[in-house]
Amino acid sequence: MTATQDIKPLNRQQMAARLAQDIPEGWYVNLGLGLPTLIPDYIPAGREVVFHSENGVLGMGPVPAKDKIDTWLVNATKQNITLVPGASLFHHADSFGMIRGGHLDLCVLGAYEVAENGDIANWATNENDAIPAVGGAMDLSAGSKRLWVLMEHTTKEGAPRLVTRCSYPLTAASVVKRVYTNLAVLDVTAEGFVVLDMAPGLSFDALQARTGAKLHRIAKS
Amino acid sequence: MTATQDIKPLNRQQMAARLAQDIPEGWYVNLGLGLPTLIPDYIPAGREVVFHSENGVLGMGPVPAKDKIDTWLVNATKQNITLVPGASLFHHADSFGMIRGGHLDLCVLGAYEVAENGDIANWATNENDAIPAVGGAMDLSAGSKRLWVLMEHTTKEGAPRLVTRCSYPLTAASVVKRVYTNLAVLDVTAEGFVVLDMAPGLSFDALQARTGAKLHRIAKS
Amino acid sequence: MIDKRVANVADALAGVKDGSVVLLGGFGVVGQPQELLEGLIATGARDLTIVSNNAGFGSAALPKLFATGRVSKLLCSFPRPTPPAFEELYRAGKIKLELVPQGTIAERIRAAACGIPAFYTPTSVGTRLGEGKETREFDGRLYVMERALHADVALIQAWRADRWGNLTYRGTGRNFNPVMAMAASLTVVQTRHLVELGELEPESIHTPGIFVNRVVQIDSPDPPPA
Amino acid sequence: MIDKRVANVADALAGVKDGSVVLLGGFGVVGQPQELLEGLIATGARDLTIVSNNAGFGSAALPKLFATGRVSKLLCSFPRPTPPAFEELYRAGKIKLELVPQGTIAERIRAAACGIPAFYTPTSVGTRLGEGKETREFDGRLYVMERALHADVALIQAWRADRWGNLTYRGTGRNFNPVMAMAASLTVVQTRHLVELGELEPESIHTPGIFVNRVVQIDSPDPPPA
Repeated sequence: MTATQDIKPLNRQQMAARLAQDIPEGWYVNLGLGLPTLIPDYIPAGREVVFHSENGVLGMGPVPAKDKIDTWLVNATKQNITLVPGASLFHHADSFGMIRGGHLDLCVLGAYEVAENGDIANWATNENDAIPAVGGAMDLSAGSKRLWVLMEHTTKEGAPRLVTRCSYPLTAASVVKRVYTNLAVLDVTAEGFVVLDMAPGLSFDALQARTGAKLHRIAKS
Repeated sequence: MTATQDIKPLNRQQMAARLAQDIPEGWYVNLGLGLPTLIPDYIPAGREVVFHSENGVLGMGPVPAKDKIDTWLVNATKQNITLVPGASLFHHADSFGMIRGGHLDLCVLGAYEVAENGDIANWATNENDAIPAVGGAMDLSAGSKRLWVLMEHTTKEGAPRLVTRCSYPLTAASVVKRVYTNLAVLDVTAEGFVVLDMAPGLSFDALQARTGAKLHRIAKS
Repeated sequence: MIDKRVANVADALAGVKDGSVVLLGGFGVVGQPQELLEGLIATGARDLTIVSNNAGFGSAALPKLFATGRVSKLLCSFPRPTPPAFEELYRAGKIKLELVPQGTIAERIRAAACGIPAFYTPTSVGTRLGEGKETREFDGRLYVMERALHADVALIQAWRADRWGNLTYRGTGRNFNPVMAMAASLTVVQTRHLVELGELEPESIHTPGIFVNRVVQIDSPDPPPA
Repeated sequence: MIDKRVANVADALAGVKDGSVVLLGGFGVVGQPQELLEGLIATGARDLTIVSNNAGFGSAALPKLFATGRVSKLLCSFPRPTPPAFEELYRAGKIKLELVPQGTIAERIRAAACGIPAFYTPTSVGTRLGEGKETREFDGRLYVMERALHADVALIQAWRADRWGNLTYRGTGRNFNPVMAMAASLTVVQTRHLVELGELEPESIHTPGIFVNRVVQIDSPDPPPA
């Protein structure tokens, strides 16, 4: 891979910003743990997007100033949050009714792996000694109108995370619609992964070399 | 039936009052259309009983004075009501969740017939040309912790309403726990109807003669 | 800016198609959106299925809709007192009636809203209305299986609303409205009052705006005394 | 006079039996009734099943309860960070863990409260957590059947309460509390504030008193900043 030195992978902030630009005004959006929590910072000022937290919030605002914390307000990661004007609070059965009923326009999750058929694995590894935890990941994956994944294109060791079949336990089957990585943006279609966008300096072949499933070029229209 | 002239059947008010005296403080109670709506007038002053209306009310109070009507407050018969201090309002799915989930201590319904196995028929006759209507009767019958029936002992023509098997379409099977009539109070037990109380001047045999199922005397303890 | 407010009833109901399943809020006339019903008539949409607890008790608009002949089916728990317009069509076999216990209507709609395709209930077991339904025993008791009731349109009456579609209801005007508001592809709200975003207490909002598509403010009269 | 107020935590928890299934409100520590948990420990009740979204994140009391060895099973969606007390018992096979997706926990509890013995959900289909569950296809999609989750005791934290047991919650302290309050034979509430009957707005009550058995007022601290 001779061109490696010219590739400019997106950093974490750029990844979040790249995804944020594709969220239109008016969407109701749930963000998973980790990388996705950076997204709100990159929604353009004045574009109203309503953020949902599965513990019963619509209309989450930015992190509060230290002296303005209401400790009765937390998000799904149990961090203190603020509410924007127009926010509403509700209980867990209602909140997951919203999720399961397909009322969220978008859910963005991190993942270990995404398969070309839309399978997602993000809740458990194959190390059997870990105490398992799933939280709301399966509900969000199975229920949201659209599931996008935001993750590094490969593991730290360079192994692909976009694969033909997930090797880790599934969170849900055939649900991922799009993947944003530090190297590319890909739609998950009936044919498999279709490349919509690539990091500067990256060739299609170089991307393919870092991917565990066959990539398709976007059909020219 | 030579003794008929001495029998003092209860009138509608007395029937409601007789049942009311058996409702202990603290019960949550739903009252069906017709006769049962008279019951609240006979709850002794100071005894707190909470009345439920299936359109989303706990804590129904008395009928409002003409000049104090809030027309946004109605009961299940769509009559204007008041709320007592401590009342709460909720939506239909929550209200019928309460009902179906067995949270009401008591539901009192009118009926066409009650069978000795606890079947109740109160929503449809066998005249097939009527436009059918069921409302919440089946939910209340199937869901309440206790179902008591308040009705005349016989039809206007003298036919028994307490029977071995209902001839009218069932509202629910094996659910009635007690029946209050103008002639008697009867428990519905595994053996059938057990007479708890009779109208003044009425003999067991005279009551049996007006009943379409075998009556049992209450076991002396 | 998210702004679900529309200028008038016609805009609120734009695009309602023939063959729609329409959830109609209200218990009797209380909480029933009269002006939206009039607007539904004005759309001329035909072959409608109306889901409503009653057949028009206390309402002028619902019987008027029946009289247009554009309703092919009513799903209802208590169609009494029966408006003559409905009764005539029913006798003539021109309108179908699906009679469903009141709590089962509410739960079927809630199930649709919450992504539950089917559930079991004790209501109607062993009765005519349970006939032909799949039954199953759990812990020694029989239940019938009921399916989710999805809809194309919900017509809702709120008391207060903001531009995001957050709603509160007044008194027993709540009834089916919050449940129905969650279960339709297009949820249309008539509200007595429009308030500024942030004026409704987050802890006291009855219907979060996520469920609402359009809001029209109407100075509708209070329900009549009853 | 209906009066569900009790004088102290011991009275609030009187009669809790060995083998009880206990629903524990809260999401992390927010809305988790710390003093009732301490009181549960003080009852000495053994062989408990605890239903809680977390295993003790941010809480001192829940890990302390695990450390007594009186919990035989935790039903939970996210037992991380894992308190050492839980982890030790789990590794030693002395405590069972039933891992259930968060929304499925909420819906199973709500089903129990609402007389629904079972329902179908898309959550966990095709995953390890769906293995062994009955599946069924509706309209071309697969679902698993889930059963109602009934309980003996619910431990609830409210913000305001009256003597009838009507409750409101503060902020995201609501979470599982209103759902759990509906589903137990004995629902015990610790509230920050007791108010006069009639002080809570009927339209803004989050949990109607019908679900509540006992209320104890406690000047518990706010959750810590996080």
